[in-house]
Amino acid sequence: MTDSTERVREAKAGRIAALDTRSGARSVSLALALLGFGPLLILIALIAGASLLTPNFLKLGNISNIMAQTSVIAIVAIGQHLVILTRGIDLSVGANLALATVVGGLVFRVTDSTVLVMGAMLLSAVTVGAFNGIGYVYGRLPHAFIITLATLSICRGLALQFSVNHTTMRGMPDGIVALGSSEILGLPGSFFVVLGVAVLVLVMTKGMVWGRWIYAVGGKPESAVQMGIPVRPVLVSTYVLAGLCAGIGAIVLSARTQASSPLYGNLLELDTIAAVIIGGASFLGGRGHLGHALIGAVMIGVLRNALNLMNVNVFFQMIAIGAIILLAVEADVLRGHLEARTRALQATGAR
Amino acid sequence: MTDSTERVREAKAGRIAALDTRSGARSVSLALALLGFGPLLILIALIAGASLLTPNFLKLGNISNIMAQTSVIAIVAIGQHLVILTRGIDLSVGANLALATVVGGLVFRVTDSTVLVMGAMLLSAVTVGAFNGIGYVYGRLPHAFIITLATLSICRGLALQFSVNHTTMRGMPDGIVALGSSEILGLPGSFFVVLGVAVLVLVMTKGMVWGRWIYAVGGKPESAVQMGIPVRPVLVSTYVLAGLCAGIGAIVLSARTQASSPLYGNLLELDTIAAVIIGGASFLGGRGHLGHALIGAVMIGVLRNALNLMNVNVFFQMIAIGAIILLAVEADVLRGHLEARTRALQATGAR
Amino acid sequence: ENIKIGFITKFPVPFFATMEDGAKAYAAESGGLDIVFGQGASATDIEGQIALIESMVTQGVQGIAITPVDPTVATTLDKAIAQVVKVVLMDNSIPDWEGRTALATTNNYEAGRTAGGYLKTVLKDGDTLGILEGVPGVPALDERVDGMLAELSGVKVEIVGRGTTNCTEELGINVAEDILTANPGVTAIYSACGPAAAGAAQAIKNAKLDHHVILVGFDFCCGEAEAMEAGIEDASVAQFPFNMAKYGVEALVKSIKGEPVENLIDSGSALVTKDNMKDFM
Amino acid sequence: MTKRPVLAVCHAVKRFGAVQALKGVGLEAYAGEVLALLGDNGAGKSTLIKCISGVHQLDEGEILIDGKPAALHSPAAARQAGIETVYQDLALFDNLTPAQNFFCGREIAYPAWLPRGMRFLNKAAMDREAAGIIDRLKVRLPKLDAPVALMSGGQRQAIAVARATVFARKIVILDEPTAALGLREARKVLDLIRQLRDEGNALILITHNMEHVVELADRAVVLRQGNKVGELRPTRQNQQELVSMIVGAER
Amino acid sequence: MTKRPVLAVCHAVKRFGAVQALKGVGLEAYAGEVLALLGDNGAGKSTLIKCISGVHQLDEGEILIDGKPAALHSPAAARQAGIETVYQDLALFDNLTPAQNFFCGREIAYPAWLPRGMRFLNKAAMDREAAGIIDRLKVRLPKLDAPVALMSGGQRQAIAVARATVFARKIVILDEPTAALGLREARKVLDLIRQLRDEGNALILITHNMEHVVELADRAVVLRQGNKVGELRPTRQNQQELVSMIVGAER
Ligand SMILES: Nc1ncnc2c1ncn2[C@@H]1O[C@H](COP(=O)(O)OP(=O)(O)OP(=O)(O)O)[C@@H](O)[C@H]1O
Ligand SMILES: Nc1ncnc2c1ncn2[C@@H]1O[C@H](COP(=O)(O)OP(=O)(O)OP(=O)(O)O)[C@@H](O)[C@H]1O
Ligand SMILES: [Mg+2]
Ligand SMILES: [Mg+2]
Repeated sequence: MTDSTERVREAKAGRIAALDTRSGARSVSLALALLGFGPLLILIALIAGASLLTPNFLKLGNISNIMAQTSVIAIVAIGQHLVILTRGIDLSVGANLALATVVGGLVFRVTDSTVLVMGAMLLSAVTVGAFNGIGYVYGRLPHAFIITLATLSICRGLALQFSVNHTTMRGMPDGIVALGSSEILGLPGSFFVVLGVAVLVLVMTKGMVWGRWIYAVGGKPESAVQMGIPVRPVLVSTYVLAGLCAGIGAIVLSARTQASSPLYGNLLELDTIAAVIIGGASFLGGRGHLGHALIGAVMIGVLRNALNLMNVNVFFQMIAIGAIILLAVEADVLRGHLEARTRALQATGAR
Repeated sequence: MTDSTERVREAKAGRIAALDTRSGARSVSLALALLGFGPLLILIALIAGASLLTPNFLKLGNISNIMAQTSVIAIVAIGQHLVILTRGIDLSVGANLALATVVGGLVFRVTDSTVLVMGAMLLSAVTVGAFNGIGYVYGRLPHAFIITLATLSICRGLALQFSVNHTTMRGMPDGIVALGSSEILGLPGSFFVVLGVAVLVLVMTKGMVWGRWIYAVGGKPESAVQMGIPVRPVLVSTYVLAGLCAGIGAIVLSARTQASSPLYGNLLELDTIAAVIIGGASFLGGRGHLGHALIGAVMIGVLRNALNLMNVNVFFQMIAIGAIILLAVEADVLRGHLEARTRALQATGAR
Repeated sequence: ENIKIGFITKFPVPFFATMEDGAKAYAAESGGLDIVFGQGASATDIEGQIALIESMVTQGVQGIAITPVDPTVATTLDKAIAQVVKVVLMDNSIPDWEGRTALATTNNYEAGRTAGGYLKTVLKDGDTLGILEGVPGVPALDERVDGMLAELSGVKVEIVGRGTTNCTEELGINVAEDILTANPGVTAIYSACGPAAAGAAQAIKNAKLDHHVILVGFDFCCGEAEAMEAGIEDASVAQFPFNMAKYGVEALVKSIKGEPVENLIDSGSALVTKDNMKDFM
Repeated sequence: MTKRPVLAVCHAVKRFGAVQALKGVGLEAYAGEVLALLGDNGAGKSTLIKCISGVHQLDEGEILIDGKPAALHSPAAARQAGIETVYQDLALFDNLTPAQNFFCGREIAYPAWLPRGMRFLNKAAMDREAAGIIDRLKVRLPKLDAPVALMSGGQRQAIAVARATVFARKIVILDEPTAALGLREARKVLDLIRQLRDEGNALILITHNMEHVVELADRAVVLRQGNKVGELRPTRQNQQELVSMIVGAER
Repeated sequence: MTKRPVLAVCHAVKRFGAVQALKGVGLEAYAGEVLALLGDNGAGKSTLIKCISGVHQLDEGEILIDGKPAALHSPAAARQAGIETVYQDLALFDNLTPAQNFFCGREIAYPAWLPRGMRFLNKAAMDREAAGIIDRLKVRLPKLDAPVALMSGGQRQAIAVARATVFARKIVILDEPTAALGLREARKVLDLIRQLRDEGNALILITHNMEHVVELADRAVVLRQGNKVGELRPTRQNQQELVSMIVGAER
């Protein structure tokens, strides 16, 4: 068991490996590169399936539709992602969004200034987010679930109470309407809003100190306290940003519908959480990629769109959505295992 | 700083404490006993408030109503409680319950045997629970959120697809109808079902090895593996039981309505999770009392009933429910702090 | 001594708000009537409505006028009747349930036929139709589709898309977009509820098909008026919720007083087009 | 060395992705002996014993118990085969009390004819036994009914060590069992190890404390970067040799 | 002892519910000195230093820094006041890499005129510095860009110790910093402590290793069950006395 015998053995193993994997090595790295795409791979598979099954799927018009349909989920999922990174949850995003559109609609009754209406929407949404964050953190609540469930209920109630006739109010200022109908390079304006928010948040989480703190707080809150990280402000900030994202979502949705309604955003909390979790984040905090969460959102959008295009009956749509989401996540789990396996294989080959 | 000087100092401090807390000591232990009631204290406060505000609240008929209204949430919350103890979540309980009633309703078209209909309901619910558990554990999914969200969608779709005319089917066998209209000592039969399930689960979690394992798996899954606890079967069992509870809930609801419907149990997942979390459990697992979860369920029921009796309009009901749940949880947080404070005070006095 | 009744509606939308107004108007006219109002939270809030009925009984009402959200509430209504409470249904019936004193309703199936009748005048063999359904499992909404299809049966129209909208504008716009994408030449779209129709109008506008697609809605609410004004929506079916409530409460009060009442009261429906829309606003 | 080893590991290889933690290690443990497993930080000691106790699976190589290849697919299987382990991270349940921790996975319960999970806990018996064991280790615990999350570092380690020693049947593995212990408590653990050895168990002890090695170990195996670099019988005389084996020639 | 203590703790009392972890302890630490804080498991050592580093708040008593009462309401405040701590539970972020752990809470970032949270990370600088520090401690890490969850017990401890020593400004507290370390790594840490002392820091060292105490400590304070039971200058001669002070007269 000396070093030299060891080395001989290793060399032999290496030669054999080299012989039968010379050409294999390249395919291994190719497989690895492919698998490294992560959930994107699954999304691509989904898109490929959809475009085989329904001819209209890959039309430019439809892609632009999907983008518009997905943009609200995607933007709100970005905020949800931040909250989940810190072990939290925000159940109020949908109701918050609805309340923001109603507030915007009410302001529009008074003035048709785009800036004021947008500002009112964002202010309303951020206020709710701040209420969530401050209530959770300084109320020393055991989990954000309860307070955000409470604000869900409260926001929905307020939105219904205050909207004229308790229902949809039509009309939005020109600036917002323009956003809804704008197209750049054939893509809807909302797509660029998603892109902008995503890039901004990505820079903040990956490039800024604050983002590092979010990961630290999510990874181990006790350690974060001990290391002198301002844990409470960091937590509050994530809820405020989740609120802000809901507000931006409200603007995008209002732009699309040219209206505001207390019923908007129904079950949006489940859609966004699903997107984040499909993207590989964990309720135990500190893990997850923004990009993956966006992919999760697009997956949900693509699925709904494809089923509509295929004229699948409503009941079967529900079944199919459940089943395919499940399969997509399971496929990603298997992909992850395969990637780890392949990586080990490559390491052995390279030795 | 010898032992003797120490002792003198302590004795002095003790005497002073004894002087000004002689009579105080009793009130401290009284306060402690009161605070030790935990969330029950908050529930009692809620009930006191409700009966002051609305004269009909404490009528026997109304109490029996509340029990019947709360029983479904309570039973399903018991299952949810088990799942949350192991760091999981079950979003499918409501849809699972709906599907079970539909299956029961379909079997009732064929036979009016109470046993067969009940059996079919339970079997359907347990199958869904087992699917959740097995899919989550053996599919190596990162969290139960996705699979239970998927089964939510699938069950709702199946229930709609299979129910005659895609809607409510009236009629239940005599045995089930009898359960719904039965009264024992003026209390509805469903109350005793809740009691029975709660006692059974309490015995299982507190008295049986399996219950200890649930707490261990929830407390630290890695350690549970290292200690040779059959983690996977334990996890699966909690989802199966959550399914079973949904099935029992289906029977109780069908008994009450003498019908089955694919729309039953809408948002039941949020109600039950809220009940469990109000009861002090944590998404980080291993903490929480069954009794507290039941108190949480009753809180929700009492609140809705009281607001109905007060003829509060829906919008304001939403706002009030959110606000009061939040206040109740915050009150319990403060109660907990106060209890710790008082206990330290008592320890100091007793020294 | 005033008569005390309960008035329960499904969920917060203008339709039911108008019904409440109708009930209040009747109470103001007739006098001697106290009404306790209650409303569920959503289109599927069955348990919530059951709890409402029970608490009305607790409060000692002599009668209940209700828009049942689901046939399931019949059992609870039976319990109320056992306590000598009269029940009048409004808006939709509970199939095979004998307990009601009266039913005041738009006949949804008939109203669906009204919509179908309009479509029949504008569609011809070989045309295509997309359908935006309401909430899956809610009979009244299904009847609007069934009635429309029955009336249309003479024309060979191909159904090219059917999606559920939960009666929301958001899903209305999405499903309509997808129908338009899958079938760019679709002749007509029919929506079983108002908000979804408004969403469809928006989708049609976004696709710049304003004058190419025939849009028929239902309820004439929630933005349909604007769409019709703009020439995107072609027709809708209006109900008369104000009258529905008035007739319902009237029947309830009569039966409490022991007077005979008609078992089925039709509050009517009407086709709305750009020509007569002013009458319905 | 004419005895047959109770435990033999042959050519153990373990990879974590691109990191190779074990590169072909072999060792034997005999009944009634203490085997010290030594090595620098990151040498692969914990990885090796986790493979033995079923937490990890070897990528290559074999583990023999009583001369027969053993399939240690899980910690439960290893415990079944008579391997008891104190893990470096202690593997305690923070939400349970010391007594509950002790018996977790091996509860005293009845009736015996029921499947294990269905049996009823005999809490009184477990509390009694736990109190006795803790007493034997001379650890002072503030309260026996508080969750271990609140205990001091040493108290936690003492609980973990006590747990493993109680159930020892054949092979006991201790991964740095005295790292956080005070003087008296550490001494108690050494006594306990001696006692377990005398009862005929095979012990594997991982430690960085050379005093303890010289005092207790019958043999020492040294790992360096996943390779076995030596094996000898530690004495006061060759202590220096042992140290340079651990640290390596370089430096 | 004519110098003024950098840190003075007076009559520190700390209760956890019914458990009294500190019953009126006092100690002083001087610049350029190593103070050993000794005691059995559960004696209250970690509790005392957690009070000093702002994790816990004293129920009674006072903490003086440079003779002035200090309000150490949070670990952030303590760090601000110049107190750097290695916690017994290491306080690492399992999901972050060693370099990220090092600088967590004190990132190298620019531009300086922005509030701290808004600044941009200088990842290159942090990676470079971290690599240098790890090198100095002679710890072998498998990969610098893997999360620390996957590191060995000793590797983790080395990272935690390195982190605290880098930022030392005035007072450095080390709670059993060598417990999980190998021979060479432990030696490196002792060297580091000596170096920090020579740079004029006041050091408080908690350890169960008497060798290290005798070798390094200028003074030793001994706790037993929350009381201070002695203070002396440790030498080879009085080592036995120290031990019996820790263990107590009984037994
Ligand atoms: N947060 C807490 N809640 C309740 N009790 C606590 C808490 N922290 C510590 N204790 C108790 O206080 C006592 C002192 O604990 P401490 O951690 O200070 O001991 P220590 O001297 O550091 O011991 P060790 O050498 O084992 O680390 C112990 O009995 C412990 O159980
Ligand atoms: N699960 C894992 N994934 C990736 N790498 C790992 C994993 N576990 C251990 N390693 C790596 O394998 C090597 C050996 O680790 P191991 O824990 O066996 O060391 P050790 O000898 O026990 O060290 P110590 O004395 O510090 O406890 C280390 O470099 C470690 O980082
Ligand atoms: Mg180790
Ligand atoms: Mg300690």
